[in-house]
Amino acid sequence: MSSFRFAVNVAPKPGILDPQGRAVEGSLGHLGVSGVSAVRVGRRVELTVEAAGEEAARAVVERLARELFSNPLIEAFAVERLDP
Amino acid sequence: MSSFRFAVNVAPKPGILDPQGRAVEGSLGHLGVSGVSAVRVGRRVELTVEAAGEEAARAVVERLARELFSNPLIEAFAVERLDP
Amino acid sequence: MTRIGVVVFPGSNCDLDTLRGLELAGAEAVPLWHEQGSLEGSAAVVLPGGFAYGDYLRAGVIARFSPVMRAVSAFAAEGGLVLGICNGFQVIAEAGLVPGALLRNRGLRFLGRDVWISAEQLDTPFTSLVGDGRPLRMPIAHGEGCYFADDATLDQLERDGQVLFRYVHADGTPAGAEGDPANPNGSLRAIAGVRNARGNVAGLMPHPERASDRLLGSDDGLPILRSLVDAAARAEREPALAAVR
Amino acid sequence: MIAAEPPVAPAVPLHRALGVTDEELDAIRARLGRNPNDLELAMFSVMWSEHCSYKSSRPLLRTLPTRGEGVVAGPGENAGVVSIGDGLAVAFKIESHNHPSAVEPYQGAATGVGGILRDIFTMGARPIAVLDALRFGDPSDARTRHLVDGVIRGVGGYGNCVGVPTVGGELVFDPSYADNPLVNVMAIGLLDERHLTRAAAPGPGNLAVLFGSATGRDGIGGASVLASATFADDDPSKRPSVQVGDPFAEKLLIEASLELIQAGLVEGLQDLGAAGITCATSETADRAGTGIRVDLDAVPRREPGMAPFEVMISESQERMLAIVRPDRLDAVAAVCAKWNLPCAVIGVVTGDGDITVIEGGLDADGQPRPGAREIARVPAAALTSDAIVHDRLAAPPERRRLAPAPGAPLAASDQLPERGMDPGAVLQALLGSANLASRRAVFEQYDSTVQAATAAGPTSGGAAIIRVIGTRKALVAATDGNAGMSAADPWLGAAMSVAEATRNVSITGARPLGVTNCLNYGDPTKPDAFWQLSEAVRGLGDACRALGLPVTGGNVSLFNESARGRIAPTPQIGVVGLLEDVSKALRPAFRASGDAILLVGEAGPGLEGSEYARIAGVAPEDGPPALDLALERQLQAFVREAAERGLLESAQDVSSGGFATALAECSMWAGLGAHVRLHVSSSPAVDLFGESPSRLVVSATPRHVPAVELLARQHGLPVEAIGSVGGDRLVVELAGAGATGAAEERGSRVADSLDIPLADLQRAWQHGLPRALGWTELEQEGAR
Ligand SMILES: Nc1ncnc2c1ncn2[C@@H]1O[C@H](COP(=O)(O)OP(=O)(O)O)[C@@H](O)[C@H]1O
Ligand SMILES: [Mg+2]
Repeated sequence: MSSFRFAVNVAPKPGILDPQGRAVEGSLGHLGVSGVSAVRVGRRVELTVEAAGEEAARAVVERLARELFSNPLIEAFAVERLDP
Repeated sequence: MSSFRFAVNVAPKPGILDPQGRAVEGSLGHLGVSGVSAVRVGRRVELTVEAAGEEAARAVVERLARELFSNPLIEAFAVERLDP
Repeated sequence: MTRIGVVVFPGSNCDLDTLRGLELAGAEAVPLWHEQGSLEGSAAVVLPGGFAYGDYLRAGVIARFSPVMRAVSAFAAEGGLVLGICNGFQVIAEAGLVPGALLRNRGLRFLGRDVWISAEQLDTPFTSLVGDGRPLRMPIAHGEGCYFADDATLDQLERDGQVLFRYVHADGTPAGAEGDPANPNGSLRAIAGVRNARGNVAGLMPHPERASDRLLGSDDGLPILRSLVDAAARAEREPALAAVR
Repeated sequence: MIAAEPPVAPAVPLHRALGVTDEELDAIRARLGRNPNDLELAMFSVMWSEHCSYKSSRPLLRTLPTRGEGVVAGPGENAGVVSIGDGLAVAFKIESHNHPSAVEPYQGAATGVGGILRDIFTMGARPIAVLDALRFGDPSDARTRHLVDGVIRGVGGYGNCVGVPTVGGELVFDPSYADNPLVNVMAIGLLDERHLTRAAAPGPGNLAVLFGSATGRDGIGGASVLASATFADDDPSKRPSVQVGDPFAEKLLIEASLELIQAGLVEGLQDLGAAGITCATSETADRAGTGIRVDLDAVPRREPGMAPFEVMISESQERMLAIVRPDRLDAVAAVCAKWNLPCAVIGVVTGDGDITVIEGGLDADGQPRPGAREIARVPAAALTSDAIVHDRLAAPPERRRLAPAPGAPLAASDQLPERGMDPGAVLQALLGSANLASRRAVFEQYDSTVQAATAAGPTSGGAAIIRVIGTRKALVAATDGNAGMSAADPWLGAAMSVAEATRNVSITGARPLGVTNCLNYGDPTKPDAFWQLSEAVRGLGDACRALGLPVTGGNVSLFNESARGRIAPTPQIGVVGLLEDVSKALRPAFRASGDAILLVGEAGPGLEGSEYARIAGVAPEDGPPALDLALERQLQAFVREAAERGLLESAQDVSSGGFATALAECSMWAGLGAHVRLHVSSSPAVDLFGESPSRLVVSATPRHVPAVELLARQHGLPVEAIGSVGGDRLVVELAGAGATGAAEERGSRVADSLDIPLADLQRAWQHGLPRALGWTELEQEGAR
């Protein structure tokens, strides 16, 4: 068995309202920042998986991403392999 | 001016309470998943910046990451350049 | 009458309650809109509860950049009295006006219930009229109220009398750490409120303004607001003494 | 017919795909005098959904009493409004968000709260309270737990953020709701009568101004698909895009709307809910007898490439439509800018009675620009007041008793008290059961005290009491829905729900002002489901007439069915009352040791539909208890008068779980035991746990007992002083002929009694809900 570290990035699906992203954009004026757009705020979960190989580990992460970390009706996720 | 897209990953600093990460670990049993550890739940902000060049754009992102997206007392961040 | 300003951010939702509570405590309470740079001659400023900017991203963080916060920070730097309640506490913590940070409740759920707190220091502008340190009952209503600071900071806060309020049991015995329902959000060392080193800026998670009327179950919060009004009145009369202890 | 169709079905005609029947298409053609184009058809399909047009229920709802003292706005407005004196009025309404919550519990519940709040502040009222009535399947089921968790977080996530206290509600579990949970939300607002605002678009030449969030593809087709299809079909491609709520935007919308109204800047105001711009424009125009020319290009969008029909029927949340005089447009825009809300002129009021949709823009005079195209023209009335009405067939089920008894028996029926089981153990089991246990684990996730006016919230049980700031008055609110009795007899269930909700208000001492209701029923095209609905409306009307109360508004949610069956018919009743002096409010908790306990009213036979029946099962020949509406009226008049005269220390009604549960609640909330002697008329089960209505458990200081008894008799009510408050046990001695059998069967030679330490009951009651839901972290907390 070896250890693999992954990140799951979860973001609101395109077309789905992202109130947080909108609030951030609305506040940038107060920070004196301009030229920033298309802000989307999501979640990022990092985790370590013990498995026989990377494929097996990735399968576990994909399942968790789908069932636990994201809401498939309104969010999309991407799995990223991290250096240990 | 060109457009650059970035992501800012924000995670609780090591040693900081991460009740969400702990809750995830706690719920793995119900899902019949084992071998998962060191779960950290953080935030991910994606944004597009208009700037003269990548360096200038990155400077804006770094500032936002430091002042807005993360709280240095409890969180660490990393900036990631995304394909447009 | 002593004028006390209550900051109104988009998303503040305890501003009217706080204005009313301060009036009951004897102040002339005025709203301060977040876009304004002036505190309109307020002798003290209160940041009320709510969800400023929806509390999106992190509670209090976006509000911190509102124009009025520049004025509040400058006022605090001159020794002006500032009190943050609930979301207001989160805002001043994000702004670095008081030490520490407020994390999500350990139970990961929003909690609205009555709690007991006791004032640790009885000679501050925020507690001078709360009496003998007996436990005070008032509501909390928050999702991110778990007080956090590193151990060194916590030790220093305790040493210097900066821990203002602590969660306790109804009989006054201190609440435990995580897992004790008397410490509803799992705050480190059961801290419910702190002040800055100079002693003129304080924040607490419970809502004294919601405990200002017997008919609502408790008026234990009123003395906290009265202490502030009293200290503000004194600061007005003797500006040189502004807010120091 | 279906068998005759070719194996590969031809493309379904557009109208049917949109949920419009052939008959309805003909009716559309008749109203237009031509075929509708696709956009027009889409507009009809959403407006002629049950949800918007009440096409099945309208003939029934017309029979309800709507007039009453102080009513300033009744059904047909966004919310009912009743005057409370001092120039103030209260607005209130209950609405369902069942189907969206089944799809996505968090957002479904959150947008449900958002929607009902908009109904309130659209009238010019500041929202001051929310109550949520929730129904789910078996709490041990994983899917149910997911729904419960999401719905409760959604209600709290929205209500807490907008700063409106959630002060009460209901939470009921029954297997019939497994696939089809019910999320009914009631909201209450307070207004200065001068600010009462109508959702109308008067004055041709006035501008239609849309403010709030930009329009996206949220809930496209939601009104028709979500509100008129069953959930048997789990095809993800048919799932409409989920509406996401933004409570922060709603908070800004509340403040901006109230500021606009208080400054007198709007001629009419309407929120956007189901059917979006189509609904808001056609309803406001129809109410004023005008039309609106919509400038489609002017609608602010969140996404590029939206089709006209998407813009016209999008259900994007947190939007409002204001009707504004042209000379006030700048002032309106300034208020919106202050609250950081985008606003845009999206049309102009016309005198032609039509909703027209223009692509290509309007000029400064509201006329189509050169080259602009009219892409839809529909009479506003055809979409709303002149929508189709269906005469549905109602037929009772063949054998009434076949109505499913809710819940499976959990204990063998030989454990009934009359068969020898200790009644204390039955009470403990009831108090620890999912439906009767303390709701603390739920309501603590809500902010019930924001606005600093909650004189009594969920912690103290019973109706919520909210101070009217600046006066001695308080508003009292309760919501109840009795599905158990409805399953046995839908007339009775509805009438009992009205009786219970009004009684819960009256026992605080408050005078009920009016009734709002949400009728959650099955597919109205099925005669037995439509019969349940029509019986319920009859029961609702009968009860309101008997109690002298107007129905001021409500909502109908039909098609609550899934492949596994239909929900138990659920009439959710909301009542608001007025208490002239908040310091006289009565609460259910006992007050002091030594006080006398009195039982007002008498137990009648019938255990069907009770919580006791749910855990113990009942004999098949048993029926539900009877309701005497005249007696109920007397009972409520009695308790209000007793409260006004200061004769009582506490008052609680007998409802779910029966007399023993009511008594136990009075004790548990107070932390004070009780010792009473109960005369058993038929059987211990009926007297202890039966749910026959119109009974109260009250307490009074001993010197007031004669006056209380006299007053009750003057109202024609049976009354008996049965014991006193005190000690740390709950003791009910069973006396009379009906009591003996139980003791004998148990082999006991002493008088039979229910006798149990209060602490045991409290433990069962505190742990019950978190345990049932598997909320282990909260279960520990219950130990407090
Ligand atoms: N879903 C809920 N949300 C908020 N409060 C609730 C909810 N369910 C129950 N409550 C509150 O818990 C208390 C007890 O509920 P219940 O036993 O149904 O009251 P009652 O029988 O007096 O109507 C009441 O104050 C009620 O408003
Ligand atoms: Mg009830």
